Amino acid sequence: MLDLALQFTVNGLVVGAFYALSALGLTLILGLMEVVNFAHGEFYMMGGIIAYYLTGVLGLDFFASLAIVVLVMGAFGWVVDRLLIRPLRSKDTLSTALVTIGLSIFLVNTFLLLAGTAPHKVATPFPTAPLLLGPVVINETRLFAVAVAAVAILGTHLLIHRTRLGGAMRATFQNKEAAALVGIDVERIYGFTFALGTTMAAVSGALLGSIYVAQPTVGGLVSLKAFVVVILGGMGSFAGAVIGGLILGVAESLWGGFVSSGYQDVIGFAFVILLLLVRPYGLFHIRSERV
Amino acid sequence: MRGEGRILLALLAVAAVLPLVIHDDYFLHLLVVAGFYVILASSLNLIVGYVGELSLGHAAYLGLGAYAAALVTTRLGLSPALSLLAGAAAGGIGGLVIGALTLRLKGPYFVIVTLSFAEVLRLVASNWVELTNGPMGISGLKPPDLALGRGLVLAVHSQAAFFYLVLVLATLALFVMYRFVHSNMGRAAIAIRENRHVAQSVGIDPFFYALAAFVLGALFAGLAGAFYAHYFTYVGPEVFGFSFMMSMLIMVLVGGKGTLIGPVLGAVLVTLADEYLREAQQLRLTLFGLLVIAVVLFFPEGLVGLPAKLRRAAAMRGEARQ
Amino acid sequence: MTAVLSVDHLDVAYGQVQALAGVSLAVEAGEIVALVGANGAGKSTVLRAVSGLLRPRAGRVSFEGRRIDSLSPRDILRAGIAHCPEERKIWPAITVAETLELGAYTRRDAAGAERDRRRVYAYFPRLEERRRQLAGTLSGGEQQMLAIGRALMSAPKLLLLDEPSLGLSPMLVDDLRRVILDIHCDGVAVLLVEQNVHMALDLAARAYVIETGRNVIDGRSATLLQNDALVRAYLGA
Amino acid sequence: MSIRWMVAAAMVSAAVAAPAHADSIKLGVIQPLTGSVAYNGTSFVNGAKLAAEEINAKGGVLGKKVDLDIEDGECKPDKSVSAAEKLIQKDQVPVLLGAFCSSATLAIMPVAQQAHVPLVTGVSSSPALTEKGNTWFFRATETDALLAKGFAKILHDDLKLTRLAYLGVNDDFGRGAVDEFEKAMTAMGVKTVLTDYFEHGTTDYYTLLTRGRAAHPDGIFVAAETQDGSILVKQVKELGINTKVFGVGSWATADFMKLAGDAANGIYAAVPYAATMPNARNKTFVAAYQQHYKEYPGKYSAAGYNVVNIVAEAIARAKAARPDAIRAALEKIDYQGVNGAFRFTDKHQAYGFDEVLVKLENGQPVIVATTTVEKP
Amino acid sequence: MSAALLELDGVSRHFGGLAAVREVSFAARSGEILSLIGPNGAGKTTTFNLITGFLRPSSGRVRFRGADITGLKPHRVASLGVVRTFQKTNVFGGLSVFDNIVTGQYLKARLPYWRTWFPGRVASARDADMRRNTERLLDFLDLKRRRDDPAMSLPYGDLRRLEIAIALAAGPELLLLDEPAAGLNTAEAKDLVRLLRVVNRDWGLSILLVEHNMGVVMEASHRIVVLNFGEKIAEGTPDAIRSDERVIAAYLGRRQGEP
Repeated sequence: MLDLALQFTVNGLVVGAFYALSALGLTLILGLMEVVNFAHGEFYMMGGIIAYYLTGVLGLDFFASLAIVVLVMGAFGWVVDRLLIRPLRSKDTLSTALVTIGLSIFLVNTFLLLAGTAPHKVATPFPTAPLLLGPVVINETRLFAVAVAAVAILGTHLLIHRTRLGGAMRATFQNKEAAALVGIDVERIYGFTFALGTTMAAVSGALLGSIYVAQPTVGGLVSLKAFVVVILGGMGSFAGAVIGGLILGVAESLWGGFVSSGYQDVIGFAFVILLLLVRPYGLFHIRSERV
Repeated sequence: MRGEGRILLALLAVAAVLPLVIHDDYFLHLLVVAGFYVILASSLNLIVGYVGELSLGHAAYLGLGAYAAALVTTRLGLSPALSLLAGAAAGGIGGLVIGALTLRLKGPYFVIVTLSFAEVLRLVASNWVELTNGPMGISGLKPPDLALGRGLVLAVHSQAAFFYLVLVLATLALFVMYRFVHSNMGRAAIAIRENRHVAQSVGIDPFFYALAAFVLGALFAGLAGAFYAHYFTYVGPEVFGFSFMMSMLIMVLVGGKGTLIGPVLGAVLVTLADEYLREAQQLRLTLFGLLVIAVVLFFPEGLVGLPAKLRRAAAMRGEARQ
Repeated sequence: MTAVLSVDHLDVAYGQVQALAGVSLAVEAGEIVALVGANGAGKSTVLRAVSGLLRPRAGRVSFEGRRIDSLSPRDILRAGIAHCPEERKIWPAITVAETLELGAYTRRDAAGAERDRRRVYAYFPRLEERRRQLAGTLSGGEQQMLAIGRALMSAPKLLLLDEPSLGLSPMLVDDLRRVILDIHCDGVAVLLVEQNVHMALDLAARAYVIETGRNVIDGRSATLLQNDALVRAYLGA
Repeated sequence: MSIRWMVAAAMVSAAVAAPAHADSIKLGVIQPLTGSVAYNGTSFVNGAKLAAEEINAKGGVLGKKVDLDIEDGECKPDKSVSAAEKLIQKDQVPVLLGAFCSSATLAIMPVAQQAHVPLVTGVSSSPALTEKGNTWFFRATETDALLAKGFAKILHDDLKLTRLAYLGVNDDFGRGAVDEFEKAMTAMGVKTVLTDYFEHGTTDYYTLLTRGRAAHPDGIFVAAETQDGSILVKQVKELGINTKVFGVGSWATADFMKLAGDAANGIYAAVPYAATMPNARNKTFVAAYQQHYKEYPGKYSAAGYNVVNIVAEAIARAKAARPDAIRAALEKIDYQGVNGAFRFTDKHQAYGFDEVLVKLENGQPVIVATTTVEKP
Repeated sequence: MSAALLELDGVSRHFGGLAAVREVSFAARSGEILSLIGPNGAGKTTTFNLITGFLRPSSGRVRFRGADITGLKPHRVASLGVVRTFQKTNVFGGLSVFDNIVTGQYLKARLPYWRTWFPGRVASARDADMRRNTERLLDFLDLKRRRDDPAMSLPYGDLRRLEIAIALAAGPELLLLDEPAAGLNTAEAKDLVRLLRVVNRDWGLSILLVEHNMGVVMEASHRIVVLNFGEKIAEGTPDAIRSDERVIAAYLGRRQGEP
């Protein structure tokens, strides 16, 4: 029983790390920019499909492909922000949510046309043999993937907290006018943040595409889980997103393990509902209450 | 009677004679589907258009209504006429509970929590096999024949009969909404959308009226769900799915939110466009996505706002010339 | 001496609302000029138009002989005008030290920025003590110091100060007065918007009084203080 | 009072539903071409297109070309009904082929019945479909019960199974397959140690499989399609679970084996069709399919191919492309398909065709056992 | 001048550690125009929010006609007859001027909810009443020309009058106006003073006014309460306030060297 609980916890932590990774981009776009981005899962999907073409069809090395995904999707994110999000910057949640719903429909179906309906697998750079750690089974692929996820999360964290650009991002989202007054080009920061969020989603899609599958229709579920993680983590908090991801992963794993798999997906939504009923602004969110 | 009411009456008159001149069952089928979406989109519009909150959980009430209708007819053997009522009631109660819990949330939180409720219900529908038959769904629903008295049965079997049924339901829904919107209650709901603070300062309770509109919207979504169940004769967990949500949202948006006519036009046009775009085969959903983007960016007021937009543009040109 | 900043017949509107109608003023190099007037008269709007946060509808703004009224805030900052906005607008979750770093965002000379940082810490020793604290945890007075320090980090030739004494206790106002004089002594011109008229007129050599978006009086501070029109502008006739 | 004239109008329009173009016979196809099962729907359509092409190359049916009228039903009941209405009313097809998901098929069955147009599915496997008493509906494929009945004994005897864990995708197909196999295996004394379902699109099965492992089964039964199934069997290997894995779904396909990689080796699949089936008819089909699509046909490609051929043969036998005539001919059909013969029972369930148990080895589905579906 | 209509009794409000309003007590009498003045950040708008329920006091009580209304929700406060306007102009932007004023009469137009769907004669009579009342207000506030324009297209001066029209439409007993003269030119400000006087004298409304335009304050008010740093520093007639040293110091700042 204890062994089992341990195995479930480890499974949950691994999956939680993946949830956190795939939600990081949304933390930026939803949490900081307050764009309810329904195309998040499609950005993830695009990362996977592009990586599949690069590794599976063109035979490129996985990490070289990852670099190309970063460049391509960064540029794509920038363009999306410039054309679709920027004109709606001063509008309400509704408009940007709708435009991303449109984008999501467009991307799924365009990729169904371009890449076909079949699931694909991104060539994995890691060995897949099982690995025993005491009573717990894990395998190298997952350890590597968790390591890459950790590096990506840490890297982005450092980018945001240790670089001049990151400082400009934080300044912009904490007070736009003051940011403009110290010479930060606010629009460029918005564009960059959106591009970074897009890239993060795509990178996680490429990485997880090597573990699961890459397919034009995977986005919807990814978006939903990412929304859950970002809300649990408290909108815009990086550490929160990681904790939110891990909580979700472990809770799902324990519930699925000891109760029933059928309702496993309910957990996240139930958490979100309960959390927001008790704390309407999320777990790690601090907000002043001035009118 | 205001302009909006007159246009709706005219549309009703046109719709009422359609089956007399059109004998194409396929086209009638599309009109029935459009009628279903008229009810659904109008009900969503009460929340999105009049209260001004983006509820992405509206499929929850559609689903509750559909399952309620399916269950009371197949399990309890109630008459289909009663199942329409049961569907509306289920939707309304769902709206009351979910609205009471979510309406104090703002912005992205409200959006995602309402969506979460619909997802939870979808998962319950597909896992509570004993009640809902799980993913296999409930099939073989009977047409909603209306017993008018001893031996007097209004049979609803043909497309035309279904069309008249949906026309009656849609008329009822729009009448109730029309009265609501053009009453003190509706004005209060609109006031909240336009300026919450001023609304409060003239004595309007924002929570109460947001909830009232929410429940009314959910009730008609439930009614639409019950109609759906009887028309398509099959109800499965997909009635809680996001694709219905997207369809009705797009209709509200394309037609013009915050007006009664907008969602009606939107529902009819989008239903027909979706169907006639079949010719474009797989490209159609790609085009659909682009259409949504274009509407948000270039026609935020939808089709209904188009004449005003054109007038403004003409006025601008006129000014420029002077 | 010639004016470094000159504002000529500035018109600004917020949508339909005309906020400024033909406001003119000038600041000479190294000079402190006060801009006073009742609330809602448009003082902050003048500063926002100068620093590029608002686009004027008509009129012109020149700095060191160059027209700047269509430049971005970033370019105006680079030209040498820093704006310390009303209500401080600090970044609550960024540390004091980092806020100052960001103040030097457009600068490329690390040595100069370092020098300016030391200068800011010299003006405000409290900030150095609290350099690792998040700005949101500072007291109101410290936040005001931080906001001024941030503006100084771009090594401006002209500092636009908007209501720096707002919400400060009398003791802090005295400190603030001294710092503004120090900044002035270091050769920075200051355009000061203040509701504390005495402080403003004590500091400034010259002052402009505006009322409902229009210039009403201007002149040397010493004479203005004797002017009944000034009291009227504040307390009504 | 019934709205009699309306019913009459409906009947008139149904009666005049005759082929619109004299030079071709239209077959209405409803499959999911978008959405998450589009992959399988596309396979079906590929098989169907190949069949139509071959028929037309041989001069068509009744001297007319066969023309597939393909609509996207998205696997959704409402969209499938719209597609059916369009095909029947607007295009006036005399017969419908579809749909994929049982829920969509359930929704269009009454439409076909009311319009008096035969509906032939080559995919939907829910046993309930043929129990509805719908005389216009035909199923030209196995049901889960038939598959279970055919292979339970072989599995039990050959694999020496005693304790089984059943994992199924949470939809009509997965639940139906798990139910039927569990029933059949239990009847032979096999103990059920775990039954559980997962949502379509699940990516991580570690928790489910950990539970499976903890129940100490000597065999794991899986009901899932390509995407879910390939990830699942891969994770079985990753977790170091060495029990035998077998299941149902489109597993005997190149795609499945490619996605699952090494993990596919040694897995058993009970399928109504595998490209390695040895009969001559199949060899020609596989060759033609490979030439067209550069891949091996799978279960759904074969289903599409079969159904078009069955319907074409019915039309040829009926000597008319009229719905009622086609229905009558279908009831008496005896079609030799790529996987054996197809005949229909009184309830319009197909029988007489072969089913195979394959073992996946090095990217090939090796046939372990073959059984013919008896008349139930 | 009669009894106290609105009483604040030791009302405080803290934000974090900061006291925005500290132990403020004053009373507005029935039938008077009372002004609340003070430099920026003195806590005037916060006081408004505390009275009207948009903020809950940290301590202290607010009473209206003797009844405790501390912490009531804004719409409940409004339904008792305390109606406010906002500092930054607030109207129902998307509605026409006419509909803005109709909406303002929400409280008067209330009927049992079932009447929404079965309006009958009662509702149409009520509707006709409201329309008449609306036309009257349009006339009174010189907005007739703008009757059917959307509120957001109005010029500033009209907008500020519309805001007051909405508040008047709500039928208040006590009207709270937050900087109604901000952004008005001299002539418009004079009109405003006239308007306030008419409303006060002829309609019998009591008014609590927050205003920076001292011309308006001095001319319109019967009495004035002065806040500084969240505390009340003076209370009295306009003449008394004008010559109060503490008030002058608060407004103009202390001279150097003064205590």
